[in-house]
Amino acid sequence: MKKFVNNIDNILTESLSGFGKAHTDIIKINHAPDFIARANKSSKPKVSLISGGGSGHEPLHGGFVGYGMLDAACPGQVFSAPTPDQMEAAANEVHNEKGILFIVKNYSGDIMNFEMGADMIEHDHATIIVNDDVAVEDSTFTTGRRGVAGTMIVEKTVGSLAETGANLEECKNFGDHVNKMTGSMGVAFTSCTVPAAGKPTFDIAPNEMEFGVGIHGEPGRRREKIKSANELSKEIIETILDDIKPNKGEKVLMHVNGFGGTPLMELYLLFECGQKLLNEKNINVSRSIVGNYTTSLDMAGGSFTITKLDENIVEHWDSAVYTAALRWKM
Amino acid sequence: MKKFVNNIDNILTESLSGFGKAHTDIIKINHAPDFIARANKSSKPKVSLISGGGSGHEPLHGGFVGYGMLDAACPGQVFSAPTPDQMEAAANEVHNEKGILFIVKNYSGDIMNFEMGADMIEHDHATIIVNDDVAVEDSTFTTGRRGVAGTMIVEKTVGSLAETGANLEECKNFGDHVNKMTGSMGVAFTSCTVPAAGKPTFDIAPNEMEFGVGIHGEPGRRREKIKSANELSKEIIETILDDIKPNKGEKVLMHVNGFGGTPLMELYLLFECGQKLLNEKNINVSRSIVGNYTTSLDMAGGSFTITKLDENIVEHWDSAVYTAALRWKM
Amino acid sequence: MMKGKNIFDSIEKIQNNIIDNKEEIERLDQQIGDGDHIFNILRGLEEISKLRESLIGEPIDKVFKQLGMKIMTTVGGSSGALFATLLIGMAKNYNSQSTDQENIAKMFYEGVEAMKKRGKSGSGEKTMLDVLIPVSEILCECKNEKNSKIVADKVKKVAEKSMLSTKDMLATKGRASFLGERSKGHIDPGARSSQLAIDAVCNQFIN
Amino acid sequence: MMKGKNIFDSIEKIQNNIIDNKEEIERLDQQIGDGDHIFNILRGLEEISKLRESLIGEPIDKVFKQLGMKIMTTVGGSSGALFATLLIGMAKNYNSQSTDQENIAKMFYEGVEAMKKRGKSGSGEKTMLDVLIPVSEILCECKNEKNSKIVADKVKKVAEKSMLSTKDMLATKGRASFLGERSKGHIDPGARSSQLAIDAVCNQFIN
Ligand SMILES: Nc1ncnc2c1ncn2[C@@H]1O[C@H](COP(=O)(O)OP(=O)(O)O)[C@@H](O)[C@H]1O
Ligand SMILES: Nc1ncnc2c1ncn2[C@@H]1O[C@H](COP(=O)(O)OP(=O)(O)O)[C@@H](O)[C@H]1O
Ligand SMILES: [Mg+2]
Ligand SMILES: [Mg+2]
Ligand SMILES: [Mg+2]
Ligand SMILES: [Mg+2]
Repeated sequence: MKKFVNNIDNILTESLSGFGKAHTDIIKINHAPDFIARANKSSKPKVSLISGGGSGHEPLHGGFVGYGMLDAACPGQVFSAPTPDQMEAAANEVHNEKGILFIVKNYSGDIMNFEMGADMIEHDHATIIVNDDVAVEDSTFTTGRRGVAGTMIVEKTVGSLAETGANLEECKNFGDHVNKMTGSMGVAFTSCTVPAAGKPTFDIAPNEMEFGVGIHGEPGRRREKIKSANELSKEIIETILDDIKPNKGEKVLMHVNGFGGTPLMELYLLFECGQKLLNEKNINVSRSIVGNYTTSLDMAGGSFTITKLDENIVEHWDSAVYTAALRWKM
Repeated sequence: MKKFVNNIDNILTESLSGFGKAHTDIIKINHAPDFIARANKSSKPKVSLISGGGSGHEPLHGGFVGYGMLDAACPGQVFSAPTPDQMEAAANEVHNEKGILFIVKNYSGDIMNFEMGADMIEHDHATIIVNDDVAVEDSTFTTGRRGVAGTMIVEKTVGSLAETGANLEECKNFGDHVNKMTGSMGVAFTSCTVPAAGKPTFDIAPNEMEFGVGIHGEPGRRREKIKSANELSKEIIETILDDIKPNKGEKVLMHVNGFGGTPLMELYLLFECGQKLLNEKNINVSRSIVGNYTTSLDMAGGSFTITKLDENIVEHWDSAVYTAALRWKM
Repeated sequence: MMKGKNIFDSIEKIQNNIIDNKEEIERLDQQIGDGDHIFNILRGLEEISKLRESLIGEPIDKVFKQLGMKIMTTVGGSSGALFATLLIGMAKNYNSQSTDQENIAKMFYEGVEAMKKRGKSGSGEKTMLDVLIPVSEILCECKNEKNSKIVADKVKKVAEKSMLSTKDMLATKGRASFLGERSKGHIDPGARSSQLAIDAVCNQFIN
Repeated sequence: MMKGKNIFDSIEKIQNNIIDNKEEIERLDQQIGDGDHIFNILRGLEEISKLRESLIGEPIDKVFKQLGMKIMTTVGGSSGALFATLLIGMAKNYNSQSTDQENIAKMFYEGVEAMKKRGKSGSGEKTMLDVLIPVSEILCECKNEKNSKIVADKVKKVAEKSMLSTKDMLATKGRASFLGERSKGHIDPGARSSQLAIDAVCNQFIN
């Protein structure tokens, strides 16, 4: 394993420090317990959005702290949910009269630790559980679907609504709505390497891909032979559409997300494949975003996320945002 | 080799198409000859900036076309300089009364093809040659230093100056100045894989790194055993400082650039190392940018770029920019 | 009577047993999870070992509570939340009037109940609970058995058997649940680490 | 007299010889360059082969010019610029009044001169010019030799010898120059592909 590292036990702390120093205009870092908060609290009362999860998915979530998105993010160890005291400390730091809204990806560890954190705070609070990964069949007997690249879209749009002064319930409901409008699915060509492990999480043959992979390199729907970009886009997009069922002519946001190890050139090629498919199906890609936003360390591969757009979602997607990883109109 | 690809001969065309469709607000694509131009020409006459080079370094250069940066970019085949007809066609499309300024990385192929392109156009023109890579010793007997990650900084600042209506000579001189204030050097842990080749460009042992690597995976200063992030940062930063010789207390911009295959977490860790070193040396990191901007496909590794800042450079760095890969204040 | 020293001695044994089986646990979570389980467990054990000096003389419930808090604030992931819940749940149910045997049975039972609530899960879902629930049951059954060697032997066997039983289960909770049918054929990493911990404690009484 | 057909037949031979040595050329540019040289060359050859039908009956200077333009607009990289410059330079110096022998010597000489200007380089810099300059010189020397087999044989030998000589040179131009001392010990990829092209053309006369 080759990495920029001094001491494997300190990578998170050093990386967080660097992140803080590189973006003093946007964020500040609290160490022990670790969290990233906006450099400046909003002068107007607002619902405070806190997300978090295991590290290794950067820029998610720390890269999304700032005006128009999150108020704080709690980074856990690589691929391990953060601990409740992080959420408690972050909440106490950023609360701003209108309550705390936690945004949590649907994984047991995240859910449990965020619940324990929520139990520890006194402010009003609510939680949005993001579960956009259509690769995993949902059923009442299971943990349900994972939260993946759609999380960024929930954080952006709810973050925008919160800036308008909307209350906790409105923000929570809007987040649940955006989550419901959103479906994602990905494919991996290689495994990632967790720094502490020092070797790839899984073995995969040179001609195989993991279809429906999770963002921790955990196995997906099935292992299969590599397919052309057109073929795999078709399978992924059709699975997503089966789930979110857009109408003919409906407007959508299409997000092509890279897992970290795949060049931008390929991600745009994937966008081209997806765009063509949706065009054929008479679905209108009216917003788009392509890049490495929800990564799995150095894993090669990527995912599609599609969100059905109504006027509210478009408005809150287009609105100004000023974070380390997403920035526009300011 | 595992990639999102339909037909290896079409990757550039398909990727360019996708890029165009994902950013209709910013750019438009011309095929055969290939170039990327701003979606809307500036209504005020201005010097038109055109850059380009081999593909595989995305988002450089296409991701930097838009308000406040380039007017057009000419993408060649992977790692091969673009052809003169691309530059000719781009120049004829984007010229806007005040002449054409080419921004070219210092590689024989780029220089020659841009020269041939320049010979073909009738508009006034000038060329900035970027050669920020301090890994390569400069001497009058050689081709000189390579142009690497500092190119983005030249494109941003000169792009900003051009928006003010500055003339061709002013823009050219300012670009040369920024280039002179800038030094870069990088290290690679793995080779990249050129899609047409289908296998890594070079072999490298699990405990080795290529010190002073170029952005095409071409060999650097020397092959050596892997060092800690602190140690290698020290060597790189001292080599850069030896070259650009900042004064005590001088303000600099520090850019940590990822080559594509290295997670953001590590790039911020590298920033932390560099920041500490400059701090110790009493050099003031007053601007910073961390991310994958000048990549080498999927190569793991990264580079430092340091630019000495004067008032002009800061002003043109901070000013509004609206491109696919760099966007702020609009 | 149970003392702080017993608890920290047990922690040391647990730590050794986990380290001895590090590769296996690592591999299990790589196969059906995300590969971090062993690091979570080791981090937690290392952190709580450090409390030996400061807690060794404290009352049992306080010891368990502090161990739980430490796990809660340093481990993260599913296992951090769950083991913290177990230990804090145990702390709450210590009764200085009861025998060790009674205390252990009651504390463990209530701790596991708290875990079930926290994890919204129960038996047969291919998790650590598939080890911890049967262990809690056998401890209750043996509440009046004076011979700790006999109890330890029974517990050890139950833990091992139930750990192995997770191999052919279909995961419905935790990260392995995303795998569906593909989760079958692999032992659950949390079940394995829990069983190794129980095993280490039991061996103290058996040998 | 030289005909369009001769040129396109030569191109076919060149293409075959390059394809036969594909792996070697690829490896050379991976060792001291960026690995694209073989793809640049093959793309250019494929593109110009396609012009056979449309150009085969055209005047020689027009053929060379069109070949040069095609290379210029499809190849890219250093080799695209340089080979385009060679061919366009050759086209400009064709004289329908001269003998083939004279024409080839003059055209090649002027083409190589144009390349030197374009590349700001000359002999001994570890580039394709280390093959092309000596070849241009021997062609000039042999301007009056009527036996094309003898000429071809001489040219072939000069090309091979000078190609090999690039192995121990220190690169001062092109991408290999960034390597400094490390460029030594590898043949220059452009020198090798140029030599293979010349070899293929010469063999037409020898066999
Ligand atoms: N909801 C749950 N209920 C009970 N146990 C669970 C639950 N979710 C996960 N587990 C247990 O946690 C173990 C994984 O722990 P760990 O790898 O540390 O955390 P994570 O799953 O968050 O990566 C699983 O093997 C399983 O035994
Ligand atoms: N300035 C130059 N003068 C002469 N030949 C050059 C020059 N620069 C490069 N070359 C030749 O070009 C070859 C490389 O071509 P190619 O790989 O296609 O382009 P690039 O170097 O741009 O990747 C080198 O092996 C060398 O022979
Ligand atoms: Mg985990
Ligand atoms: Mg090249
Ligand atoms: Mg795990
Ligand atoms: Mg090359």
